[in-house]
Amino acid sequence: MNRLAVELPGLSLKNPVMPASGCFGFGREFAELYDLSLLGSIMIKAVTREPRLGNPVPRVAETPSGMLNAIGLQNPGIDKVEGELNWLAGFHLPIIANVAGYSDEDYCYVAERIAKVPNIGALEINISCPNVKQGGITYGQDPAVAKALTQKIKAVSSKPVYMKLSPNVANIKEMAKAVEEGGADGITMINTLIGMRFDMKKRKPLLANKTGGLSGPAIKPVALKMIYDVYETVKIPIIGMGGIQTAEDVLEFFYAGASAVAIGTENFVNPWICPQIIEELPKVLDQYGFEKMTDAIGVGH
Amino acid sequence: MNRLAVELPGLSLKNPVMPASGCFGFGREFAELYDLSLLGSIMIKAVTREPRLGNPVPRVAETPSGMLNAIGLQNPGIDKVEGELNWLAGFHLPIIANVAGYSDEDYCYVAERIAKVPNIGALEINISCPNVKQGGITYGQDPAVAKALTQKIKAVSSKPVYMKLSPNVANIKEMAKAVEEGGADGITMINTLIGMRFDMKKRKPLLANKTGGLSGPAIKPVALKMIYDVYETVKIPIIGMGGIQTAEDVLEFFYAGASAVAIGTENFVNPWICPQIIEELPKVLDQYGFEKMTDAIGVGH
Amino acid sequence: MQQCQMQIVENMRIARDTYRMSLRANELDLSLFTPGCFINIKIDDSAYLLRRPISLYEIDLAAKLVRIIYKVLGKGTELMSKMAAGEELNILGPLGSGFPIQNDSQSVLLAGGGVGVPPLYELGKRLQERGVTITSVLGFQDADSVYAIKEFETLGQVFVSTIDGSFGQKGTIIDILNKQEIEFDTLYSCGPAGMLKALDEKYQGKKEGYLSFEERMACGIGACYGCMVNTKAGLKRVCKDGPVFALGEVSYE
Amino acid sequence: MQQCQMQIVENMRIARDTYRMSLRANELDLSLFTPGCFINIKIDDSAYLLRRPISLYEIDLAAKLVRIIYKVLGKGTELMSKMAAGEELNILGPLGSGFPIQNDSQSVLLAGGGVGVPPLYELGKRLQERGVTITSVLGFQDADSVYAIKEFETLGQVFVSTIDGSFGQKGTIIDILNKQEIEFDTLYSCGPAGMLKALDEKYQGKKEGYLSFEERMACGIGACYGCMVNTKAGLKRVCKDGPVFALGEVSYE
Ligand SMILES: Cc1cc2nc3c(=O)[nH]c(=O)nc-3n(C[C@H](O)[C@H](O)[C@H](O)COP(=O)(O)OP(=O)(O)OC[C@H]3O[C@@H](n4cnc5c(N)ncnc54)[C@H](O)[C@@H]3O)c2cc1C
Ligand SMILES: Cc1cc2nc3c(=O)[nH]c(=O)nc-3n(C[C@H](O)[C@H](O)[C@H](O)COP(=O)(O)OP(=O)(O)OC[C@H]3O[C@@H](n4cnc5c(N)ncnc54)[C@H](O)[C@@H]3O)c2cc1C
Ligand SMILES: Cc1cc2nc3c(=O)[nH]c(=O)nc-3n(C[C@H](O)[C@H](O)[C@H](O)COP(=O)(O)O)c2cc1C
Ligand SMILES: Cc1cc2nc3c(=O)[nH]c(=O)nc-3n(C[C@H](O)[C@H](O)[C@H](O)COP(=O)(O)O)c2cc1C
Ligand code: FES
Ligand code: FES
Repeated sequence: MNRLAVELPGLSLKNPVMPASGCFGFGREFAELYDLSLLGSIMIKAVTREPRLGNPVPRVAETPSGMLNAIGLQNPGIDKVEGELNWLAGFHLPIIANVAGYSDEDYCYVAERIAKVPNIGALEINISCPNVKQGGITYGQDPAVAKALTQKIKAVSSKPVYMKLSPNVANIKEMAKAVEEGGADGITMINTLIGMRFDMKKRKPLLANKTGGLSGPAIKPVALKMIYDVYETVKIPIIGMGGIQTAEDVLEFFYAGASAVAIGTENFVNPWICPQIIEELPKVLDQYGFEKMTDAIGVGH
Repeated sequence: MNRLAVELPGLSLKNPVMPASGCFGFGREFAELYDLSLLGSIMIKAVTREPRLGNPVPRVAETPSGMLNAIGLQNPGIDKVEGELNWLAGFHLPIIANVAGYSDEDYCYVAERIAKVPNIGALEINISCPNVKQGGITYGQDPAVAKALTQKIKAVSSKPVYMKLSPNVANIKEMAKAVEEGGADGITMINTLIGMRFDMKKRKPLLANKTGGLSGPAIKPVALKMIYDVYETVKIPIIGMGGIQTAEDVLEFFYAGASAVAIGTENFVNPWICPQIIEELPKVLDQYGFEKMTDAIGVGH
Repeated sequence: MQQCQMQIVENMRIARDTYRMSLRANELDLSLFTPGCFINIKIDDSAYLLRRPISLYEIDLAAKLVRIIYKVLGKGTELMSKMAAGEELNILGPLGSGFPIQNDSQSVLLAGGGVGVPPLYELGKRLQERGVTITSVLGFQDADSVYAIKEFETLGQVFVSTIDGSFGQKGTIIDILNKQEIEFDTLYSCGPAGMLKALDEKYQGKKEGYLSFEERMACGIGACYGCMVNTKAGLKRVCKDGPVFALGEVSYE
Repeated sequence: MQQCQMQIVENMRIARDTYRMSLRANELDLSLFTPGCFINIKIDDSAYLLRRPISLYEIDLAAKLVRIIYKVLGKGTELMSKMAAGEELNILGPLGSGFPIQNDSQSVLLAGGGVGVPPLYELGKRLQERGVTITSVLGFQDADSVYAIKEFETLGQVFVSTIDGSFGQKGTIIDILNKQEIEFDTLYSCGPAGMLKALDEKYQGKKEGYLSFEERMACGIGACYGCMVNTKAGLKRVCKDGPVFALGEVSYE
């Protein structure tokens, strides 16, 4: 028996650990450091219909136990990304494609096309990017809009659809309920909180985009709370993320209700973090008395 | 000229630094450590009509660069608090009374009574406490409800009224606009984000209340961003808070749009933090080229 | 209460996951430190925001040292355990009320469990100076966790229990106290909540006695209302009104 | 690229707010480190989440040491400046592409400004071994900020400028280059963005040359797309595709 295995819609994962979208590019830099087939899956960088240049620099800033980013969905567009996916096929992993857009049509166009790529296991629909002017987060703050988008994407996608929720809402349960009703196969959460820093000398916002998305350990308690709430509200599985740094953190996310986890910012601090956590997970299961990973899902309730 | 002085509705402050509500009790513990008259003001612990026992323990937990609390508004009730205010009168400070409640009537009863206490300079209406079942945060998430409450309190209060906003909303500007329209004289922000931790061995939430309010440096970028937004939306002044640890942080909050600041969690780490920051502020003004504190308000825009 | 940097003079493993640390206290007025009070330690990594409350195991007025014994439970104590002599820790103290010493007490029982053992030692030393007869009953998890027995033996008779029976008598210290007839007029105890409750129920109304409680703390100085304990006189703060409460004072419902 | 703990062998103040640190690199294959590449340093306090990119000032293959020179700008470098010999830092490296060394170049100009001066020194040493004629033009804020002049003098002629004129010539290095006729076929430069732009505009199309850019980074390994620079061939990552770009490559609009 593989103690770490997890079965999710579209995703037969040998372990529940994957890099989070936007924090791993398309894997090329990390493939120089370790064998990507060690991973459960990979959430690739957000893909849009057309290539996107993203925001001006500075795009990143540090905050206490966290960071801000305003990358702005820079990506080479769906055409080029299909090439990257081809390369990733060599690692025999179900890949999760992070889909972004500025209109229903954009989202559906990319979703339909990318779902057809064989090594794509599931789609993650980014309705929560705080760093683009239109689209992105507006979809992530209105339950009715999110539900309608989910339905449209489900209609065109040949692969399971996970909706990525934004924490910048008053009521995360409503959002989760809405995407479940829209037919989502799963939920990924949380995207970044919105935050800001100032350049003290220049007397202006540190990021060129002014505001950015807050990630890293600072947001971990917020992620845990929202996953806890969503787990009690919907029946579809949750892939949890937000500040994970250790194998014990992974287990804490399972307690809250996650069925798998993604690791974002910590890849920047320690590029080997994903395989290291995968290696440590069995020890942590032993330590806290779990036979297998799935036994820990939601035990904190 | 006093470089640190700030004039706000009801509050002639010799400096813009005060302890945040709930992080300083009624000042008795700190009066043993330093002369409270050094402070700009004091935001006293939340006061309700009747005495409140608060939540069961554990009530506090640590998170990366932050903490969770679920005190649950424990306080001795308005009768006893009037006695504490009498004692505080000896320090010749305008005190800010933090008023909490579970209904419009509760809020108005406490607000009307406490506004009459001579050394109260202004009221801070806590519509954002995440740790009580009813009242508290529900008032803080619905603009119409918040506006109506502001109007009612303004009608009975003989002192200026500051509304304390919750960060657990999708749109902080709407909330700020609503309380301004309701007649608020100022805004204090932010209260805590909602968060959670788990006890790994006991397999349950670490706090007896399950969830708690996240404070400390971890939330600083969120506070700065929300203050930045509110500063652009309303004309009434903002008292800013959320993770302040240094005199430079104070200036950063001014850049974002605060006209004064409150220090919460850091009092627990370093009980002398408020007078220390007050002492360092002139040096920080020199370092960044400001003649006086008020010159820095909103310069980051 | 003072805040100061203290230099680590020794940081030694003395049992499984258990360390004794000596801290140089040149800047502190140690006469203010009494047995049962505690210090609040800033972990030397600012992501670990809150201080860690640790009781004083020994106060060495002559050498201007304080000693603590701590168990590695989480990340904060783990980081402490990796510090070397010469490094510094920021501490706040003394905090809390300490054990009241009764003038008329002739014989005392010191009852300690796990990380509750350390504060009883300094207390015992002071009682010994007064000529009081001391019996210690100390409970641990297992043989590997046992520490400070030799030190307590300098104070008087010592009974030890371990949960798994691998050292001393098998069971808890309550089991020892139920079996063994021990003469004492005043009880002092510190240990897990369940143990304190059992002692309180066993001795309240019958003996004089003081129990030292633990609760998760944020400030340690009485400002946050995080560390409440329910007493018959209402809610009290463990850090400021305690950590020591008399037998019969705490209410356990 | 490797990640490892490096021991601090020396951490010395050499100018105002400026420190030279030597790090023991026993576990590293230093042959992979070339002038112009950088290491990413983990500050020993986990609240400071991101690593700090710092160029290599000197690579001492024989002694298995690398040296860096860094300026205290914010809290991270301030914490670094307080570390003592014997303490360890976690580093990731080598990162970035480094300066390409041209086989046919006979004379080079090293143009450094402020914290851009350090990476030019190791480059200069390697060029000197090849018998290349080296002229260095180094710019600083003021006399108190000047460092490493003696070291650069071992490479060849050195011109120094300070903004306030308190040392060397008054002005920027661009002022020096406008006045002074310096013979060179290849330019290597590192310094503030404005200086690099001025050099690029002055020499592109006329000389061979390489400029090392700085940008705020999160990962330093090409994964986050935080550190983009606009080039005539599209957006590139300073950390992975750079930090060194050829004259004329970067687009400044
Ligand atoms: C008055 C008092 C005296 C104490 N004396 C001693 C002593 O002499 N020796 C000793 O080994 N331990 C003692 N403890 C317990 C000690 O404070 C905790 O074991 C320690 O804080 C755990 O920190 P950590 O970083 O390893 O754990 P973490 O779980 O990482 O700590 C996270 C947070 O929870 C708090 N916390 C965790 N466990 C406890 C606990 N059991 N009690 C209170 N706070 C906790 C920490 O202070 C910190 O704020 C005492 C506790 C109190 C309240
Ligand atoms: C490729 C490269 C090589 C460098 N080489 C050197 C060198 O040899 N000597 C030297 O003194 N400095 C060098 N720097 C600049 C150095 O990285 C920053 O001064 C340092 O990171 C500031 O950290 P701090 O904690 O003091 O500042 P803080 O402002 O507290 O840092 C906060 C965050 O911002 C980043 N940051 C702040 N300023 C800069 C900056 N100017 N450039 C990039 N990131 C920044 C930090 O890395 C950190 O993530 C280099 C930068 C780059 C990109
Ligand atoms: C630099 C950066 C880029 C990101 N880009 C994306 C993205 O393209 N699509 C997306 O859905 N989330 C993106 N995210 C959010 C992460 O996937 C993740 O949800 C978030 O960072 C929280 O996890 P963490 O705290 O482990 O980083 C990005 C985060 C960072 C830090
Ligand atoms: C232990 C604790 C108790 C608090 N109690 C109150 C309260 O009674 N009323 C209130 O309006 N805010 C309360 N707060 C919120 C603080 O006033 C402040 O808004 C928040 O903690 C952010 O500031 P900080 O990060 O500096 O702590 C409390 C915060 C803490 C940590
Ligand atoms: S820990 Fe804050 S009141 Fe006791
Ligand atoms: S710093 Fe992440 S891509 Fe360059």
